[in-house]
Amino acid sequence: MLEVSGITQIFGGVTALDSVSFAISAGDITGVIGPNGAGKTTLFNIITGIYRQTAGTVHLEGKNVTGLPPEKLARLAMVRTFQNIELFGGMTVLENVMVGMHTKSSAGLLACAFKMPWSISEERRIREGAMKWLEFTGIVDLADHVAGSLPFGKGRLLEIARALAVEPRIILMDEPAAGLNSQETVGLAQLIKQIRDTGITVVLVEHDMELVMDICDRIIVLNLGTKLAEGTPREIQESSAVIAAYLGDDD
Amino acid sequence: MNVKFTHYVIAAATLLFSSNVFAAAPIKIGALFAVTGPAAFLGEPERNSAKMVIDEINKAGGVKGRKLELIVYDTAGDATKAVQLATKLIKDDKVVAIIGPSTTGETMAVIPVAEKEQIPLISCSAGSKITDPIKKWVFKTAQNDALAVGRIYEYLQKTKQTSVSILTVSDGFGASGREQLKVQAAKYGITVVSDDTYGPKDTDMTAQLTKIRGTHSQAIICWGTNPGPAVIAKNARQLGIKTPLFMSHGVSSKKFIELAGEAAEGIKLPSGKVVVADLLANSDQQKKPLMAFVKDYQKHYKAEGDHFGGHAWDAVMLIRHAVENGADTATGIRDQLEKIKGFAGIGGSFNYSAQDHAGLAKDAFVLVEIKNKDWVIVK
Amino acid sequence: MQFDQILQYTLSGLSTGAIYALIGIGFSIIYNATGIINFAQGEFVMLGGLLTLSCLELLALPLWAAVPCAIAVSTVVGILFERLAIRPLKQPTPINLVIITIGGSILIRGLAMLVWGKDTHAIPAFSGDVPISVGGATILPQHLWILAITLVTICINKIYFYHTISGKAMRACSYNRRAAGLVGIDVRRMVLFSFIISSAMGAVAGIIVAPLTMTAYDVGVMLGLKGFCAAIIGGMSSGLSTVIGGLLLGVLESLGAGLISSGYKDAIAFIILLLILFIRPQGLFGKADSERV
Amino acid sequence: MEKLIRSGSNTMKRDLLLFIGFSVLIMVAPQLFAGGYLMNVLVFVGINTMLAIALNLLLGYAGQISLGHAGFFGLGAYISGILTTTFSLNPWLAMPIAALAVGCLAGVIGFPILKLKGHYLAMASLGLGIIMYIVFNETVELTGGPSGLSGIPNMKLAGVSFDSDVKNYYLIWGFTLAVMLFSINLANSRVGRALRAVHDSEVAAQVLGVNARLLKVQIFALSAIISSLAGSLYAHTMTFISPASFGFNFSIELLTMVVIGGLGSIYGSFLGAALLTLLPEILRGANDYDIIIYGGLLVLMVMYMPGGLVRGIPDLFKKIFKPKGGADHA
Repeated sequence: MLEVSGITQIFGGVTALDSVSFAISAGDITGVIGPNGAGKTTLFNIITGIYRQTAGTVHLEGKNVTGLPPEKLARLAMVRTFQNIELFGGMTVLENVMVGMHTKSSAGLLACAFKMPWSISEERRIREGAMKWLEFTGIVDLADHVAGSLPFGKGRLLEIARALAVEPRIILMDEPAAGLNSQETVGLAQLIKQIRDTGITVVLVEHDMELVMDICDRIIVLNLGTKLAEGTPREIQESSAVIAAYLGDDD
Repeated sequence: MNVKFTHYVIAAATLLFSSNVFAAAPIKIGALFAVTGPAAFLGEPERNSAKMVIDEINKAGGVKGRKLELIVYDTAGDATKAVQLATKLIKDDKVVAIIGPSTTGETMAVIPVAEKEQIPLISCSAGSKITDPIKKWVFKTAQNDALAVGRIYEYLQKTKQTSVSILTVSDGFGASGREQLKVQAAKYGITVVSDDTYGPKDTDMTAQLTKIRGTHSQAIICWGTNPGPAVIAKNARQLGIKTPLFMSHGVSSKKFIELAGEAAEGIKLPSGKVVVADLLANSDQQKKPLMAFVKDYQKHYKAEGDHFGGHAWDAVMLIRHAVENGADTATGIRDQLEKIKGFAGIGGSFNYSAQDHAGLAKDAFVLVEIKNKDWVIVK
Repeated sequence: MQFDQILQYTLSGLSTGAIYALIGIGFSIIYNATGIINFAQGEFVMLGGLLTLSCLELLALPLWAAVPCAIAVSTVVGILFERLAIRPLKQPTPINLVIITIGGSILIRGLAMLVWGKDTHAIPAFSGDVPISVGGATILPQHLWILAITLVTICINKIYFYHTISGKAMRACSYNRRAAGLVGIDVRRMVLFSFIISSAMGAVAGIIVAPLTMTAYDVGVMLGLKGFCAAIIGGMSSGLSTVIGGLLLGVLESLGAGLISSGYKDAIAFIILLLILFIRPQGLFGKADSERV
Repeated sequence: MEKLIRSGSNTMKRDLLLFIGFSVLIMVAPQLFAGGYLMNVLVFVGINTMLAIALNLLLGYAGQISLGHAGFFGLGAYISGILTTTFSLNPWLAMPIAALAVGCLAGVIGFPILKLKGHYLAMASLGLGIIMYIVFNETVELTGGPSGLSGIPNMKLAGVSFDSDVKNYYLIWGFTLAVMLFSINLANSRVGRALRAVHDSEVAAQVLGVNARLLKVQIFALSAIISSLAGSLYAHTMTFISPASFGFNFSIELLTMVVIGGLGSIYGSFLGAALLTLLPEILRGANDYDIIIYGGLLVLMVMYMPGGLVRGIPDLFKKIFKPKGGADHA
């Protein structure tokens, strides 16, 4: 599904990632873990086309997508969420998800402005589709609220609904449980599994070990910009290298 | 803050109301002057002079028993505003004639309105194209740029100087002067060896002057209004330029001498006669009105009257003339204006006709030189 | 093309540029401390010049007393502006701040018009106006004053920002306002300080330039605009790069006017600036850091 | 869920009703103040509304600032003016040519310029505006330079020449209403949402598949085209244009209209344009004090109505329109 090889990123002389390679198979939930500063978010930013890496390639479903901008990747059915949820704060919850339908609709600037018949019917389709995803994540009752005023936990759900509206085949989540209380985290675990069950590959960066061990099929461990280990949750839990890396770190 | 604001609004409303109080069927004259904005140096003396002369006329019992009422609007030098306000004068205030606007650009914008609504417009700006070609309803009191340029070129021809560098400001005044300087040069056997401009708000013109210094021309002519020419005079002095420097009538006021200080010495420029009123021969028929204008202006505004104010003074006096001859409608005033002959005003001696709505001849200008912080006439 | 001409263009450009730099630094200081682009910055330049004039003529003060007086009054205006317009703002979005500084600048200009009238005024040079010859080019003593005072002002700035507690606190605000607040820096005080410093600097610029350019109630607009450009070329720094930005702008204008076309000189300067921005969207001296999420 | 989908189409209907109501008001307005000078001012309210909407699409929706929009306005006016005078083209032909040329120019410049962010964008757009202003000033043979271009013909339609305030009122408001409807539709559509998304979080919008860069350039070009149309209409209404009307100050005035009216609101742009166009008329009697009142009012507006007029209308009616109603009788 997703294959990265030899990813290296150097920021002004500091090597943030050093030749990281791995492959993620379709239908899995894969966790990327590691102590702070291990380069997890940087890795995500490179895969999703936000940073341009110093070296290395990314293949998506066998296609070389190295260096493609995020909007192209979205059309290739890859989407992500952010550590500090990036909502469109001035828009309603429903409108946020409707933006997610962008790649699934086509009316251009002029068609929209002149209200061509096809753009009107498309608008209706977008609205219905967006409602479906709000239902999926259980926040349909908030549809008319302004996104900027949502509590953090609901915002997280909205961000996921919005990402799902892109109809991705792979979704990357950057610390989805950060800032959630334990009850919300349980709900999130449930939701992630549901997403996987609809056939979407999930990759997540996460600090909450309980969550990772609970839902992940495979785990990749990064430390100081290199890949330390890779395997099933059980294998990782037993890996002495991983334990050393975590214990050697204050975090 | 809020209290202050309401205060102003009330003041504004009162002013608007009060202009309609005198109901003794006065003759309404509109005026558009650039009292604020970049052309305020024109608009302010114009407004002051017009108000002053109207007051005097009314104090003396008006014209043929009727008072004159002046309605002045500030255009801020903006052509759009000038057009709007001209419409306001005609439609809302129902004036029979309009004085102004102050700049050529504004005048050109207002002309279509005056022509269409058939209201005489007496412009106070200098552009030749205002009355050339002739427009039925449009007159002007300011001397044409062409006449000022002619004065300088005549002098250069007489003193056998044949190459000039020109440095003009990039606004309407400068552009009009620049055009005339280039057009007329050949007629006087003069070549323009360099042609530069500066921005109205520029603060340093040494670059242009350095370039001009390199051309070794025999004279430098600068066309602009304060403060630019004062900066140029200072810059030229700094660069040690010895080439004779000529300015336009745009700076023929004491203000220029004050701004340029030492650097003003020796600069020559064409000027309306107002600055040298006391030096004129007693036989000059302009001397009497000029002296009166200067004295009055000094009395009312504690400042030196200049020929910009004179344009407005002339315009009011011309309208008075027309009214005295029996006109009190727009058409009447227009027809009477066209008949005015030999009217000695501030700008010169006016002779309007169906073919000439500018009315002035070359003698409207004298060439003056700045010596010991004062003007002397160059013979 | 002769050497002395080029030298003259460059010298003229440098002295004009020094003024742009001083004004530009004023912009940067406020921007860094508050995130505000203060469009009223140019008005302090105007105030500096006109207040000096009043001190000289109305109060008949000698120059050495008139200058600090003018700076002090301008600074008071700066404080009032911050207190009355900036601080009480309920929704200080960047765009609202832009509009309020524009409003403030119109207001200050209008008041100045009432006080000093619409005329342009001349101010005597600090130490005469006998030209000084430098390798075939000439400058005025006032130009030396401008360069020297600019230099001194920048040094004082440097000392303030790097060697005093409040200066360091202000720098902390410019890096991260929230974090600065968390470690106990009174951010609002720093905002006020930034207005004090930049209004004083604006006034200084206005005072030293007035003998050359004259002054009037509306000189602030154009000078403010140019100072703004200088600050942006310099990447909104309150140090050397803005100075270089200002000097660069001044020299480009001067060379453009002398060598290419005087009418298009501002256009030439702006086209070069645009090209610089197109090639380096982060500013001439900004660090090319990767886009952040 | 059904209810919500329907509520979507209800909002659409409400928008449409509001627009129809507004249009009717605009169309009957001349009957109320027939003939007088106010008609003339209202013509300019129309032109300024168009310009404010153009800038609002860019600033209020896409979040991209421009301090050079007066340049596009001027370019439209000059291209129209030159084509109809020097080349005696029909104004109806000159107008789309101007719009197309300005649109292309904006499209080309848009790519590098919209790569810039924040104050760099402000600076670059300001520079662009100033360059255009200088070009109007300096290409004397073409534009007439600082003394302006005169003799521009009025628009004609089916034998009717638009040469009076009332006729121009209908011409200009016809266009302005069309631009308003166009913009309202756009704002509530897929593209409008994408624009607002770019405004709130560019990176999140990109991740969802929005080509932010292209979209910004598109809206920049559209904004320039609308400004150009307003410029052409201005030229044919005034029949005279000069560079002074298209300088930096006017760019700032437009910005003020948009912010005072309310960012991201089409009717807000109308309110802002109306207020700033009418304000000088209200302050006319205050002579030299008007600049102070104007500046003070801007400061007070931002302080006490930070969301713009459109979000503080009830207050506004009490504060602004009452005194004006009084002054009208003078």
